[in-house]
Formats: sequence, structure tokens, C-alpha cells
Amino acid sequence: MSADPKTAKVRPVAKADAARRELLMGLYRQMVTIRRFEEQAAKAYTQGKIGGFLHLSIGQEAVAVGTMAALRADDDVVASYREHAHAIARGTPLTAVMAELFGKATGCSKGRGGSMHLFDVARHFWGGYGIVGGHLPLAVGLAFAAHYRGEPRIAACFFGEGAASIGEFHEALSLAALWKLPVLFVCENNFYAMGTSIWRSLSIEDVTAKALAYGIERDRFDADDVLVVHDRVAAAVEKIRGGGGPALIEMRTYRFRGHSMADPAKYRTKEEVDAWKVRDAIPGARKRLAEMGAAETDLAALEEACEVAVAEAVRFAAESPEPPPGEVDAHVYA
Amino acid sequence: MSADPKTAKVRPVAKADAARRELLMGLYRQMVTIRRFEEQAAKAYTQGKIGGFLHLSIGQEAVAVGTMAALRADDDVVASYREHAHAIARGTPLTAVMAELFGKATGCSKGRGGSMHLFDVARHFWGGYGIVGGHLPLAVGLAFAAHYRGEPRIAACFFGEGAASIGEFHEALSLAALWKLPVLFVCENNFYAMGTSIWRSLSIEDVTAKALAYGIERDRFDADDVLVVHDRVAAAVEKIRGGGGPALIEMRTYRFRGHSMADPAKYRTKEEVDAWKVRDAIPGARKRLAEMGAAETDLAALEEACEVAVAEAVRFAAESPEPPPGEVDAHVYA
Amino acid sequence: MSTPDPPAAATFTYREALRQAMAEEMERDDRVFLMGEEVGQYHGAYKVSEGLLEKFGEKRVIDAPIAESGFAGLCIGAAMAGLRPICEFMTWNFSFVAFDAIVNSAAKIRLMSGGQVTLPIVFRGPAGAAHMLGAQHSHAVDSIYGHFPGILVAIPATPRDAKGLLKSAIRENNPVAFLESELLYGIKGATAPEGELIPLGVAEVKRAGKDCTLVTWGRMLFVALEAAKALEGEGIEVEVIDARTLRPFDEATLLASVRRTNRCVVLHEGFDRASFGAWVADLVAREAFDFLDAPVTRVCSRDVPMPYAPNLERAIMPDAAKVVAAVKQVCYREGG
Amino acid sequence: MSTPDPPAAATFTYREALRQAMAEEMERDDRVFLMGEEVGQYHGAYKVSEGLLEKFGEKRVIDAPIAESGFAGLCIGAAMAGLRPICEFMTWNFSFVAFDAIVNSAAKIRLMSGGQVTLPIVFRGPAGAAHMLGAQHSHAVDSIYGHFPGILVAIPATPRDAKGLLKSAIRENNPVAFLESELLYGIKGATAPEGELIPLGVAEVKRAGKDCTLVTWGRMLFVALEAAKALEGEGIEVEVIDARTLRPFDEATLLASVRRTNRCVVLHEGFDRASFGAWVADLVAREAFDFLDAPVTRVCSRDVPMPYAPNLERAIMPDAAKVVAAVKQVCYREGG
Ligand SMILES: Cc1ncc(C[n+]2csc(CCOP(=O)(O)OP(=O)(O)O)c2C)c(N)n1
Ligand SMILES: Cc1ncc(C[n+]2csc(CCOP(=O)(O)OP(=O)(O)O)c2C)c(N)n1
Ligand SMILES: [Mg+2]
Ligand SMILES: [Mg+2]
Repeated sequence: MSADPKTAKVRPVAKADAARRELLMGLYRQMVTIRRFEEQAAKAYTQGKIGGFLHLSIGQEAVAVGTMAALRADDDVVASYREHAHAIARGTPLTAVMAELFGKATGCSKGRGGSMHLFDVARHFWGGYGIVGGHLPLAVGLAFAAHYRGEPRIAACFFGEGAASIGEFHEALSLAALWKLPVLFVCENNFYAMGTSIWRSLSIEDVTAKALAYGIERDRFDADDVLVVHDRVAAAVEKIRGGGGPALIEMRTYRFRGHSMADPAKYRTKEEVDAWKVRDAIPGARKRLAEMGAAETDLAALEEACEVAVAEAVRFAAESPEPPPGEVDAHVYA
Repeated sequence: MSADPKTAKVRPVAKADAARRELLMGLYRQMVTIRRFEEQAAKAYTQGKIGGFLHLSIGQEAVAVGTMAALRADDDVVASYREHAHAIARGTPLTAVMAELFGKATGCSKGRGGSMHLFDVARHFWGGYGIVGGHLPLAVGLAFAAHYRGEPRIAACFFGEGAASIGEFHEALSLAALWKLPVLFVCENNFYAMGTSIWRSLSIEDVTAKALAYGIERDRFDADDVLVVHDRVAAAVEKIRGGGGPALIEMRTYRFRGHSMADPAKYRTKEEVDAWKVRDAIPGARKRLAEMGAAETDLAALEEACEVAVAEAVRFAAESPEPPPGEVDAHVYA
Repeated sequence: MSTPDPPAAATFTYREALRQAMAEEMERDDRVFLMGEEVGQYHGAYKVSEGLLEKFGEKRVIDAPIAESGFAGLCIGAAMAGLRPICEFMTWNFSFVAFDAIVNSAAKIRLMSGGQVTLPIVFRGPAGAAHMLGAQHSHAVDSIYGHFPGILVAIPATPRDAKGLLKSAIRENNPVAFLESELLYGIKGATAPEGELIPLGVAEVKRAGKDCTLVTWGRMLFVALEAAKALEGEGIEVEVIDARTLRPFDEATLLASVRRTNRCVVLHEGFDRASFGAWVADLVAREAFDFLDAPVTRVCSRDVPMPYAPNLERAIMPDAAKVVAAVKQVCYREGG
Repeated sequence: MSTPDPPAAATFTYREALRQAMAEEMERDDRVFLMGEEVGQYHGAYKVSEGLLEKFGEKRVIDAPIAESGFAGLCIGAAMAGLRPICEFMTWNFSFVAFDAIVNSAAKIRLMSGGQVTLPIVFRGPAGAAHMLGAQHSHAVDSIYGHFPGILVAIPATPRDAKGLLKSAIRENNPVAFLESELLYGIKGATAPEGELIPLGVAEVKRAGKDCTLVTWGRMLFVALEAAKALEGEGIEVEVIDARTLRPFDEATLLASVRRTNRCVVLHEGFDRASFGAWVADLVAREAFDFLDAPVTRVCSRDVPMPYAPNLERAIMPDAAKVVAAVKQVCYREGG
């Protein structure tokens, strides 16, 4: 017990508060960056500068951002085709991500992958994948490798609630559970798989009920507060890293736009969408930051910086060269 | 209330007892037939009269026999490659089954299927299948068809505990649960998938824990008493037929021999095997029948008849012709 | 992509053709149902099944969760029981997670049962590259599903063929892999005569010519026709044959043509090795050996998983220029 | 099935060859591990991995549950991270439930990542028909996995090739589909020189001859050699080429031979259409067009899912008599 209860109590709290605000400020910056990035990507898509499928996670940013912040830099990450947020939250430069969407040689996958297949191996971002469920076993394999080498890395795997119906989900969770591999399965439950709601795809709406079949850790919460995401994930990660085996976390979230740019998302009512927009994690975080004492000018400057960075990424992507046609056969074999 | 409590109470009980004995006598006859049948099949295999893979269910007969007795004649049945017992319990003539094992034109699949692919569509026996898990969705489809047509048929699907790890298991149970289809999933847990014990393949040894992921009915018991199998299945079938959706039943049982004729089964201790042999459902049923008043002479006659029928099946198979070579391209297209 | 000639009379799109085929057959036979992801409320990811849920109800137009192996297997089981499922893969790329169900169950159950089981089932959806969909979403699967006996393969190019073949496929008592194309859904073509059924196993000469036989199937038909038009200007008359189905394959129509033209180019999308196109080339080289004035040549996709970048995608895909060069080569013309 | 000539010196079985290859590579590089059903305690369903668990322990010899899609995907992920998995399919028939993992993940991740990811992984196990295993257990998969760029394919016939190629495959930095044969595991052949590596992409002339080139791979080599021996007695000298790997494919060795013999028969197990064999025949017909005195002919399995009955199985499988007839035919000999 300290002699002076005031300093003893208040100073650490103040420190913790400051650290907490710093943390949230960083998360806020990432969320805003991602939001602006995807808005500009959508614009570029309508201008024909981006092709193929473009899946935005506008509305879901807190999942990727909060989770990634709870991971170490050398933890392995695998995601689905809806993974701009994940790559950016992982630290892949906006320029490289936008250039990839533009199909340019400077893209993070050298123009080979596009929106659905962002890779940044230096940052342990092992790619976005297009076949629902297909990447879950890959994440288990990354975790297996860490385990095999006795390294304390864990693997985090992001997927939608739609993936819970497919066989690869079952096999991945089953193997990870059997061998107690360090995998964090993050189910981004945005309630829809294209136009099919979870009530029409699963007999039990609670995705974490699946964990009961394997006897693994589970958690389930709303991802409308990025700090909550961070904290709950951090707790799960600690257990996993400590040898507790895999965990399945279901985060309820919402995509404000359609499944892809081609989808007007008419299968949802305006009321439903609006109710979720009210819970948008980005203004939520901003409000919280203000409460925590962040200056309006600092927030505005941060937001401005995000916009500038995204604009720069668009410019970079537009000006970058296409992959050299002479290299059409490249990157197939090592 | 009856005036004469003695007759009122005793007569129905006596009747029930008789019916029960009749039931058990029929089940016993089937189990003995299957046991003798498979013993002779094993012999024929070592003589080179049967080729390919031969999977015996010696020790597990109570599962097929007890379950089949609780089904109606027009319920649909699908099984794995270990399905002699199932075909026979379904009523497929021994001659046709043995001839199939011998690869003869008179076989129940005209010599095209062999031991792993017995079919008897007239008896709603929709085949044995060789890819672990691959037949579970087929059973769901048969149930779907019944449901679609508004017919009260259910589909019963037999598989080993090894199949619980594969994706098709998950997808089949998931779809059946979602659409409340009338499927009885019967997991024959004989504790081994070839040489891999359940303790090395599932993180939770209880296969019915999987039912929690789908919110479906479940039951779990030892299949060493064929009457118990019959009664528990009958209860499940009633619920399913009543519209309760699918159920998963795990029956613990044991195969006394190897996985197939090629397997010496060295991965199990003699003690373990012996402990299960003590619980063999066939002598168990015999003892019970004797207790119920069945005459030793009747039982001996029954057993003798089984042996004669099996011997006749072997003779029939041996004397039957091969499929006509000119029909090598037949039965591919309708 | 090139489009077909402007049709003379009434037209409809390939998408409408498929929809009409399904609607007509569902009306005709209540054992026919449609199951797949988004086929109902969403009207199909490519709007092929628009209106079908409204017309036939939830019982017969069924939205499935993402479980291709499960629902393909379910449809196979339903077909065994006598229903006539149309199992839609949102795209054929996703059929790879149902591969075992298709090739080991659907294609084999009749044989394994000694002919007791009949499997009237159609698997359908778009196959092949569209635009910039990348390596996992650009598979031409004709070489995969054309390989296995026990499953028929139809791959129509025109709206009329799409309708007539799909109606036949739905009435067929064997499994059929019906390969459509995302890039064709919007094209227009002449409507079919009421109730027309186009039998599986009959190729069609889509353009007559005497100098070279150009055989193809599916969307590549339009590439072939574009090349044929260009070659016309150079005095080469190309006969374009649309195989329309790969199993059964109409060998007679093709061989008769080659025996007249003495030259043959095979055009197909997808990889080179172990391809259906290679089988067709081998067939022609063997069966028309004494008639050939030049080796049979093939135009197909490059031997590379599809990259996203549009310039690379163009470099990989067959196009009219490549076909023109190949035809000139077998005709021993300059620039070939 | 015929067996190879009695070897002169020390011999070992195909099974031992594979085991030695794995053991040596595991000893050399501790990133190499073996995963599959029954590979450990059971020593492999066909006893290929006998002793490996005892030698390398549970960490590196791992028994997997029945979840091919899961453990194949797991191995792919492990390879991405720099380990060097040997992923055993008990038989290649079961790879069909892992089809997407193999062709959409393993074969494509390097391309999709723009070359960032390296995938040093071997998928191995027996392929093709054995005896009376029926329709679902008799797949020759060379035409399936030979189709896709991004995955190499080796299919050795002799013990020495099995060892040398497997060692190379394990050191290879790309995915390799390694196709063995249940019917070959027990055959004996000359041992390999210590440490021999046989490179992927190099065919071998297994028997020299001047009258006809007979190209094949895998177990069919022994059918080819038996036919060649029989034809010797009839004065036809057959050159037997063992492709050994299908991707890369050694075109030069084959074409040089055909340009000398002017005749070619392609022999392979498995279905006819969209087959790797058809691609080889097409290659020869095109690239050696001016040298061919007869059409390239093929001998393969009948176009029927494999029935169980042994007489039907024999009727379906290629055998020496069928090959003899085909060679005589291309040599325009009586009875051909
Ligand atoms: C195996 C497979 N089937 C179908 C598709 C087509 N598809 C792409 S995304 C998608 C919906 C996925 O929904 P969910 O898993 O909830 O993720 P979300 O899109 O909501 O992020 C579907 C059906 C696919 N990519 N892979
Ligand atoms: C997908 C697949 N993988 C592997 C096999 C090989 N295999 C045949 S039976 C078997 C064990 C199955 O065990 P279980 O499901 O418990 O059934 P049991 O044999 O005990 O009746 C295995 C691995 C297969 N047939 N299918
Ligand atoms: Mg979703
Ligand atoms: Mg078992």
C-alpha cells in the first residue's frame, strides 16, 4: 500500500487512460483509412479502373482493425476475398493495395491477385482467398508450422458466417482442436452470405455453437466497439498462445453496402441497415476519443491525413505500369 | 379396472412377452445369418473367390439388425462399404449378396459393385459407398425426396465414427437440420477407423456432441443388445417421422476382425478385443431367448437353417455365370 | 468478346433462354426442382432464375447454404429417388468442392448398382473465365467433366441452343454437366421454335466453308465466327462447327467436314494438357489421317493460372487474332 | 501384370524405394514431415512408411483423421510457412474430396501472390486400378492433375525411378503430385546409386527399337515392355519410352524417337477423353506430322466406370495383347 493513495491510484490510471487513448487513436486512424480507401476503390470501380469482383467491408472495419491490433507482427493472418481491411490493418501500404486492385505491376500481388487475392508475406499476411472455406485449413497449416518449429506464433483466420456451412470449416476446426493448434478463427457474422441471411443458412443462429462439437474455446460479441474487439481478441490470443488450443470467435457486424459492387442488396430492409449504421464503429470511436480528451483539431488532422494517403494511393495506382506482358508466364513455378 | 386382476394383468404381459420373443427370435436369426454369411465370405476370400476389399462387420451385427427392424419396408437405407449386414438385414437374398461378392451376373448389383457397392433398390437399399462421408448427403437427398412428395418415408444412413471428421458429415447434418429433413444418422462407433482410434481422430470422443452444432436430436448407447438397439431406434424414428427433423445416434460397437481382410488389426490389444467379445450380441440374444422360454431345439434348428442358407448362397454364387463380357459397356447410361 | 450476328426476327437473351427452359420443364413435370445458392430470393447470382421462386414457390426453388458437396449430394440422392433436380453451381469453380459427389457418386452410381439406379440430374452454372476474376474463379471445366464416363456434358453457345439443350438435359435420364458462360448471359439470339428440344450429341455447322474446319464449343463459338469473318476477307472460307455437347460427342459431323476441308483447327478455352480439345485433335488426326493436308492445330488458353491484370488475361485467352493465325498456318498462308 | 526383367545386382522393392527416399530426405532436412491416414502407427495402408514413425517420431510422422480436404489444406499452409510436407493420400481416389485444396490452393497460390509464396509440397499415394476395387477406387488421376498448371506430376514405374524422383520431388520448391501404384509396391528392381536424384522432366528410353515408338508412364511401362518383348518375336522392334513425369513433360526425347521410328503408340491407363494421353498423341501428331507413316494410336482404358467383376475389369484395362495389336496396326502388319 502506498503512502499517498491519491498519487498511487490516480497516476497509473491516468497513464492507462493515455495508453488507452493512444491505442484507440491508432485504431481509429486505421478504420478511417480503410473506410476512405474503400470509398475510393468503389469510385474507381465505377470508373472502370478496377475490374472483377470488388467486395467492400465498409461497416465491418472494427473487426479487422481491433483483431489485428491484438496480434503480434509475426502472427500469421489469412483472410477471405473481403480483405482490403485486413491487409491495410496489417500494415500493407495503401499504394500497394490500391495498385493491386488496379491490376498493376506495383500491386502487393504484382497484379496477379486483384481485390480477392491480396498478399503481403513480409507482414505475414498470407492472402485473401476466393473459395468459401478453402482458406481455413491453410490457417491451420500455418499454425501447425509454428507449433512444429516451437515458435510462439499463432494464426488468425477471418471468414464470414456463410462459411460455417461448408465442409472445410468443419475439417479445419476439427483438426485444429484435435492437435490443439494455435489458431484464432474469426467469424465475421455480417448476417448475410450474398443474399442469404444466417437464419436461412444455419439451423442454429449462434455460430459458436459449432465450437461445442470440438470442445474449443469460444466467444461471441458485437463488433461495434473497436476497443471491445481488441480486448476480447487479446484475451483469446493470450489463451491460444499459452497452449490452450484454437478458439472460435463470432463477431456480429454489418456490411453497409452490397456483397460486391454488383449487388444492390435489396434483400435487406432500410430499417435494418439504418439500425446498424447507427452503431457504426467509426463515429463511435470518434465520440469515445473526444470523451477521452482527444482534441477536435487532432481528430480532424488525422482524418485529413487519411484522405490524403488514400488519394496518394489512387494516384500511385493509376500511374503505375501494367505487369510486363512478357511476364505472362511468370510466378507460376518457383 | 378388470374384475379379475390376474387375467387382466397377466394375459397382455404374456402376449407382449410372446411378441417380444418373436421379435428377438427374428433379430437373432438375422444376426446369426449375417455372422455365418460373413464367415463364409471370409473363407471364400482366402480361397480367391472374392477379390478387392472385403470389410466384415462381425461383432457389429446388432446395429444393422436392430435398426433395420425399427424401419418400415419403404424407408430408404444407405450404407458404407461395410454393408453386408445392412443388405441382408434389409432382406436382400443371401444368394444375390454372395453372388455379388463373387462378381457374378446374378449378384445384387450384377457383379458391377462387389462387396462395397451392394444395391437392392426394390428393397429401398440404395447402396454401399466407398468414399468415407460421401453417402451422407445422398441419404439427405432421399429424405428430401420423401419430404418433397409428402411421403412419410425416412432415410437411414449408416457410417463409421471415422466419418465424423470429414466435411460431408458436416454438410449433410447441417442441411438436414436446416430443412428438418427426416434422416436418421446412425454412427457405428467401433472405435477404430482402420488403425486410427477415435481417441486419435476426434477432440471430443462423444460423436453426438456434433449434434449440438446443429441443434438436432441425439442418442448414444452400446449396441451389444439388439433389443435395445431396436427400441432406441424405434423411438428416434417415431420422432423423425413425426416431423421432428433429423437425429444422430451413436452406437458403440466393435468389429471382432480387422478393418478388411488385409488387416491383422495389431493396433488393438487382445484384452480389449476379448472384453468386447464377451459382450457379443449374438450369444447375448441367445441367452435372452432361452430366458424368455425359447426351446433349445428351436434355437439349434434356427442356427442350422442359417448355415444351410449360407451354404446354399455360396453354392449359388460359385455356380453363377460371370457377367457377359459383351456387356462390359452396359449400365453406364440409362 | 465478340457477339453473334444481329438476329433477323424475335430474339431473346441466353439468360432468358435458360430461364424459359427451366420454367417450361418445371411446369411440365413437377419432379423438377431447382436448388443452389441464391437461386430463389436473389433470382440467381446472374439473375438466370428471375421469377422462378415467385412462380413455383419455395418448395421447388430452393436457396441452399454454401455447402456444394452437401447440396450436390442431396440432389443426387433426390434424383436416385426419382426427382429431377437442377443443381446450380453459382459458378462451376465452386463445383471443385463437390468434385467427389459429381464424379464418384453421380457418374458412378448407375454402374455400381448394375443399372438399378437412374440419375436424372442436371448440374448447371457458368464456367470459364469472365473478366478479371482471377485464378480461382476462371476455370473452364469442360476438360474436367468431359473426362469421366457416366456424366454427359453440354456447352451451348447461342440462346437457342441453350434453351433446347437445357430442356433436353432436364428430360435426360442421366447426369448432365451443363456449362454456361457468364459472358454469354447477356447476348441475344434468335428465339427457338416453341417446344424445341435440341438433342444431346448433335453438333451444328454454324458457318459453312470449304478451306478449313474450325471446331469449337461454348463461348469460343463467337471467337471462331469472328475469326471466320476476318478470314473471309483474306479468301479463306472456314467451316465453323459447334460441338454443342462433349459427351455424347458428334464425331461424324466433325470428321465429315475435315474429310472435305482437309484441314482442322480446334479452338477451346482452358488449359492445354489433358484437355478435351486435345482429345478432339487426336480424334481428327487419327480418324482423318489420310485426308489431312496439315497437322491439326489447336488454340487454347496459355498454360498459366489466370492472373487478375487485364492485359495478362487477354494474353492468356484465345482470341480471334490467334485463331486467324492458326487457320492461316494450317492453310500454309503467309503470316500463319 | 507383368514384372520387369530380373535385375542383375542388388534389388529393392518399389515400396522400399519410396520409404528410403522419404527417410533420407527427412534425415537431411528436418522441415520435411509426413502426414496422412495411417502413415504412422499403421505404417501406411500399404506399408510404405514402415519404420518412419519409430525413426522420426510423432512430430514428423503424423496420423491424420479422415479429412483429406482439411489435412491437404493444412499441409499447403505448412508449406507456405516453409515446411516441406509430404501429404499422403491413402489412395489418390480420396484426393477428390481435397480437389479444391489441390487445384485451387496449391496450384494457384504462388501465381496469386505474384511469386511471394513458395509451396514445397508433395502429394503422394497410389493411383490407378488395382484388382477388383470397383468404380470409386480405381481412378488413374494423371489426366486430372496433369491438366492444371502450377502442380508438377511424377509417375514412376521402377523402384529406382520411384526413389530418385521422390527425392527430387521432396526437394522441389513447387507442389508435386506423385502418383504411385498399389500393384507396383511389391515389385523389385535394381537399386539406385547412393544419393541419386532423378530430375523431374526427363524421360527415359527403357528399351531401344527402330520400328515404332511406344510411349507410356507409370505401371503401364510393364505392359509396354511385355508387348515389346512379344513383338520382338514377330520382328518388330519397339522403342519404349517412359515419360516418368508429365509436368514437366520431356517432349524432346519423345519427338526425337518418333522422328526416327515414324510411328507412335501412346499407352496409358484411365479414360480416353480429355486424357493426358490424348495430349501426348496430339503433340506427336502435330510436331512429328511430316515424319509419321501412320496415325498415332492410343491404348487406354475403356470409357466405362470400373466394374468389380474381374472379367470386366480385364476387358477394360489396357494389356499387352491390346498394345501388340495397336503396334501392329501402326506398322501395318497383319492382325493389327
Ligand atoms: C465454395 C464457394 N461457393 C460459393 C461461392 C460464391 N460466394 C462468394 S462469397 C459468398 C458469400 C459468402 O458469405 P459469408 O461467408 O457470410 O462472407 P461475407 O461475404 O458476408 O463476408 C458466396 C456464396 C464461393 N466463393 N465459394
Ligand atoms: C475420403 C476417404 N478417405 C479415406 C478412405 C480410406 N478408408 C476406407 S475405410 C476407412 C476407415 C473408416 O473408418 P470408420 O468410418 O470408422 O468406419 P469403419 O471402417 O470402422 O466401419 C478409411 C480411412 C476412404 N474410403 N475415403
Ligand atoms: Mg456474411
Ligand atoms: Mg470405425
